[in-house]
Parts: sequence; C-alpha cells; structure tokens
Amino acid sequence: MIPSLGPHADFIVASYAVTAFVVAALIAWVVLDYSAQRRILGDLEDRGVTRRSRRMKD
Amino acid sequence: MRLAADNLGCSRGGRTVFTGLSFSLSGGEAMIVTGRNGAGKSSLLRMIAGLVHIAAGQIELTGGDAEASTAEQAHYLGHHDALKPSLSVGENLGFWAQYLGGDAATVEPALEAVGLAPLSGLPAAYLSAGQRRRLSIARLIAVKRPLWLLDEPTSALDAPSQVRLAELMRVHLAGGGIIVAATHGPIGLEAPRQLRIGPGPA
Amino acid sequence: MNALLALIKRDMRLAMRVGGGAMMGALFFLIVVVMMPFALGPDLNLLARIGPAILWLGALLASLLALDRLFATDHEDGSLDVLMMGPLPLEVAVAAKAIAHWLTTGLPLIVISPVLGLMLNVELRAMGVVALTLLAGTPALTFIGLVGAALSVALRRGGLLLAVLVLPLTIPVLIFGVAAANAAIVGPAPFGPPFTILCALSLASLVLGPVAAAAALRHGLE
Amino acid sequence: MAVIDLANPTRFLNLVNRVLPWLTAATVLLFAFGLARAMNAPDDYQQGATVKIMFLHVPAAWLGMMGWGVMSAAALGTLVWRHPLADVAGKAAAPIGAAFTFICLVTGSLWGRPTWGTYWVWDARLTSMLVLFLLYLGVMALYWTAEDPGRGSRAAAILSLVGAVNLPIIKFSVDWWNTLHQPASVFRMGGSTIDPSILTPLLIMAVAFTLLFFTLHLAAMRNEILRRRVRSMRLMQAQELAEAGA
Repeated sequence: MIPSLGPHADFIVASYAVTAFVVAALIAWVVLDYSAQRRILGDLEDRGVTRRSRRMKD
Repeated sequence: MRLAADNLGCSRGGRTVFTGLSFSLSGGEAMIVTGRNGAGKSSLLRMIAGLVHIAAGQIELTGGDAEASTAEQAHYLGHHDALKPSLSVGENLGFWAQYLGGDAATVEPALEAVGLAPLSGLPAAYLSAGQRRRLSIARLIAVKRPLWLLDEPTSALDAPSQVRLAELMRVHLAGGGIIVAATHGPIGLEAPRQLRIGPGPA
Repeated sequence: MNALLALIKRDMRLAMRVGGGAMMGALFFLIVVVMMPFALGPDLNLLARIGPAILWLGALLASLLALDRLFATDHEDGSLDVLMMGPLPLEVAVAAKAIAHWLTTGLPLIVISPVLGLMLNVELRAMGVVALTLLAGTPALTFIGLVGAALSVALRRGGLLLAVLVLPLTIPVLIFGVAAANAAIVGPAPFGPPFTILCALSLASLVLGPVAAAAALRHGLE
Repeated sequence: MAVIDLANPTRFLNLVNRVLPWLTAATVLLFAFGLARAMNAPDDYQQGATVKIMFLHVPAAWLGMMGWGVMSAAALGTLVWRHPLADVAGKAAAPIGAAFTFICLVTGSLWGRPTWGTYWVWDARLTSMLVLFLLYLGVMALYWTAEDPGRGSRAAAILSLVGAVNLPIIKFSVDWWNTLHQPASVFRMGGSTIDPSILTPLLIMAVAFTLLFFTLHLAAMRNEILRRRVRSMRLMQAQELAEAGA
C-alpha cells in the first residue's frame, strides 16, 4: 500500500509532518480556547453574574 | 517610633517651593498637610518617601527597623494607582505583597478589607476609578509598614469607601503607626495634627 | 530574592498578556531581515556572505526598539515609585526588569534566527555560530539599552531619542559579534578572541548597565 | 430575515453548534479520501515523488490568500454595515489564514530543497507569500495590542482593506524585482500541463482544506463570541459590585 517516495522521501514526509503539526496546533488552539471560555463563563454564572441583555428581559 | 523633619527645604526647577519646614510625629499620630495647589504638599510626601531629592534639612525615622531606610518602612499612595490593567486584581496585589516583602497569605484578607475579594480574578482593566483606588489601598494592608504617606487618599472614593478608609487608618494608628496625608478636604480622622505649607489662604 | 523573582515573573507575565510586547521584537526582526534582500537583490551568494551582518543588525534594532517602554509604563502608572521603595536596591530591581525583557524579547530573536538564516542562505553550521554569538551578545544590547531607557524616562522623551542615545554605545558589540560570526564561517582569523571579547562586553554591561540606569532614574526624580 | 437572525450572536452560536459536527465529519472524510488519492497519484516525470508535496502546498497557498479575502469581506462588514459578527469573523480568520500561509511557506521550502538545491530561493511566488505572512502577523499583532476589542477590530479592518488593495501591487513589484535579478528559470506549475491523475487529487485536497478552514473558522468565531461575552459579564460584575456600594 505504501508507495515508494523516491530519493527525497525525507522532504515529503517532513512536509506532511509539518502540515499535520500546524493543523493539530490550530485544532488544539480552538478546542482549548473553547473549554477555557466555557469554564470562565461557568464560573461567572456560578457567582450570579448576569448578562445585560438577559437582565433587561427579566 | 518617631518621624522627625528638621528645617526641610524644597526647590523644583530652580524655584524655591518651601524652606525651613520642621515637624515631629510619634507613633499613633496623624498629620494633615494642607496648602494651596503647588505649595509642595506632594513634594513633601515624596521627599519623605525618598522619591525626591532632599535639597536642604533632613528627615529621620527612629525607633523602627534600624537596618531599613525610611523609604523601606513607608507606604506611599500617590496620584497613580500603580496597577497593571492586564493583570488580575489578585495578581496585582500579590505582586506588590511579594515585592514589598509581605507574603501571599496576606493578599486575601487585604482584598477583604477593601471589599474587593469577589473581584480577585478580574483583570484590573475592568475596575472603576474608585475600585482601582481601593485596590491600591489594599497594598497598605497587605504589607505592614509603620509610616503611611497618603496623597489625596480620598480622591475617587465614594462615601462608604471613605468611611472604610478612615477605619483602616484608625486601626493603623492604634497599632502605633504614623500617617502623613496631603489633602484638600477632611479624611475622617478625629483631631489630626495640621501642617500648613506656603503663604496665603489654603 | 523573593522580590527579585516576583518582579521578573510580573514583567514576563505582562509581556505575554494582551497588549504586551513579547513577540513584537521577534516580528520586527523578521521584517527587517526580510526587507534586506529587496534592497540588495536575491543573489544567494551575496546574501550568504553578508547574512551574519544582516542578522546582527536586525537583532540590534529589534532589541532596542522594544526597549523604550521598559520604564515608561511603570513611570506613567506610578509603579516605579513603589518599585523604588521596595527592599531591593534599585540597581537590582532594574537588572530584574532587564532580565525579564531579555527573556521575552532577546531570546525569541535567537530562537527564530536560524529560520531567517535559512532565507539568507547561511548554511546550517554557520547559523549555529551566528545564534551562539547572538546568545552571547544580545544581553549586552539589552543592558546597554537599559541605560537609554532610564534616561528617556528621566528626560520624559521616548522613542527615537533612545535609539540616538544608545546606538553609538552598541558599536563594540556589533563589531565583535559580526567579527566572531565571520571568523567562524569564513576565517581566516580565529573565532576565540572576538567571541571572548563579546562575552566580556556582555558581562561588563551586566554590571555597569544597571548601575548607570539606576543612577539615571534617581537623578531623574529631582 | 435570515441576516437579522444571524446578527444575533445567540442564534449564531446555536447554528454553529448544530453545523459544526457535520462539517467536522465532512472534513475528515474528504481528507481521508483526498490523502488516499494523493498517495496513489503517479510521480511527475521531472520531479519524481516530490510532486506529492504539491497536494499540501498549493491548497495551503490558496487558503492563505482566501483567508485574507475573508478578512477583507469581514472588514467591509465591520466598517460599512457595522455587522456585529463581522469583526468576530475577521479576528477569527487571521490566525487561521496565517497558519495556512505558514504551511505554504514551509512546504514550499521543503519542496525547494530537492528542486533548487536550497531551502529558500527568493522566488516571486514564495516571496509574495512571505509578504502575505508578514501582513498576517501585523494584523494579529494589532488585535493583540488593542485592549478594547471594538477599537482594535476597526483598526484591523482598515489594515485588512489596505492590505487587500496593496497585495496585487506587492505581487507585481515582487515579480518585477525578481525578474530583474534572476532569469525566470524556476519550475512552472501552470494550469493545462497538469495531468488529470494529479489534478483530481489536488482538487479534492483543495476542497478538503477549504472545509477545514471553515470548520476552524466557525469554531474560532464561536470562541471569540464567548470571549466577548466573558468580557461583558466581567464588566457587569465590576459594575454590580460598585452599585452595591461594597
């Protein structure tokens, strides 16, 4: 299944590895940022802080 | 504990601000410095804090830590709050507590004392002017130093906070501390000593 | 010691938070180095020959550019007053700020310099040498710049004044930094002497810089 | 009606929450398909197997440029229509566009080593991408430096539009500078010479990368909306305490 990559296999593998790494970093950034923001929001809501828009509705 | 100033003189940019100023305060005493704008109230406080060069005369704090200079035994509360907006309330106070020789355990009670404990995790950028001022005052509580130099301490504070500050000052004086405050108005202390700098009506 | 670490930690934290300048120096370095071939032409042989010099000039400008706010922000928000009343001698406090600044600005420059070396066709081994000279020399730049930063606070003038004050003082660092890099890459002069002098310059400025900066700050308080 | 609905961040969040799993699944499937086709693509008669780098390099280049396009469109939305989601979209696009441009530069450099014998050549294409990368870093630095998100996003919007106008000029001048100094001897990957056996996987990979871009972009926009919500709640927290007279 694995095709031969010729004399420059290192560079090809390196390209795919770098791309995979950068994409993984982007995904990690998005996911970690999401959970961090959710955690802070949860903390604030636990402390009873409300958003302005919600308070006006009450 | 005694703070004595003898024949102090101050000049800024070649202009003489005041000369021949002498006073002496012992532990538990507070002094209010009054005078019109530019009379040198702030300069006097900064001189005692070691932040302005003493042009003439001398200042001495006796009966405290013999190893430390006057500046190291004093807290100076200036016009600026010495806060970093990107650090949280707790981080700001925690840094000053550590830097000035206190320890981290004093941060929480100090925030409690100025009523900012619920905001500990909030970046200081979100604070109002009065809250920033109170956080600045918390520094005086977190690290124990006998001499408080307060420049317009009540500015930006609302009435309840002024009452709270007066209470903190009374506790400090009762513990043998000394307060020198420059102010235009009353700061809520009973019968402090008065020092008027400069000629003319206040 | 506690106070010293607290100050270093605070300054590094400030540099890395929103509004901080941790990566700005590295970004400026990148841009200055990338601009060079547009002026010189993309001749790889020429770039390889003058690559170390370009990298050194870029690092010099980048480390000074980020320095002018070092004391200015602390001065404006009143922190400097409180810093001066701490138990640390002012010389030590000033050195702590310089260390934090080097860690957040100087170190990233060295870390990205190999990538920029690649673009200037500097070969890999030579790039290691250039990075080594930068590692030895950039502390000198920071600690010399420290004096300028303190003077510009005292004189209440920032920005370009700092560069005008400090750039002439960094000439020796530039000379021996580039000389050491070139000696190792093209020869024929030995690498040892200029590199040793470079290290000596860094060590000397490590001592003299904070003393002079503290004197400038104290004097500026008149 | 639909636009007004989307202008409400809560509605938008609900939409993102519903769409994101499907989009993620589609991206993964398309990547699996595209990578399998790319692996089995025949070698180029001139460049051999290194042509496989193209399946990453070319889509990354397209998306690097498209990222700036998204930012410019968002900038128009911010400046002209003051759409509340527009500056969220602009801010979220910048790091993603920069990352794809970075992938393009690195894979280009790794492709260049066997092709040109050196990692970096000041070739017009790569140099233009490098300038684009620098512009991305500038915009990100601007977002990073501004403490007030509103002011920061307007400044960044102006910078994105100026960049969008400038990019063709930069491209032209870099081409001119490059031909002035070097004979145009670098390899070409012009349109019609590509064999379908390579073109098909390339197009599949391009679509996969595009889906990846939008998946990440939507997720990053959701994060940014939450971040702004945190900010406004913190402001409320400080204010409520002040009102309580504490």
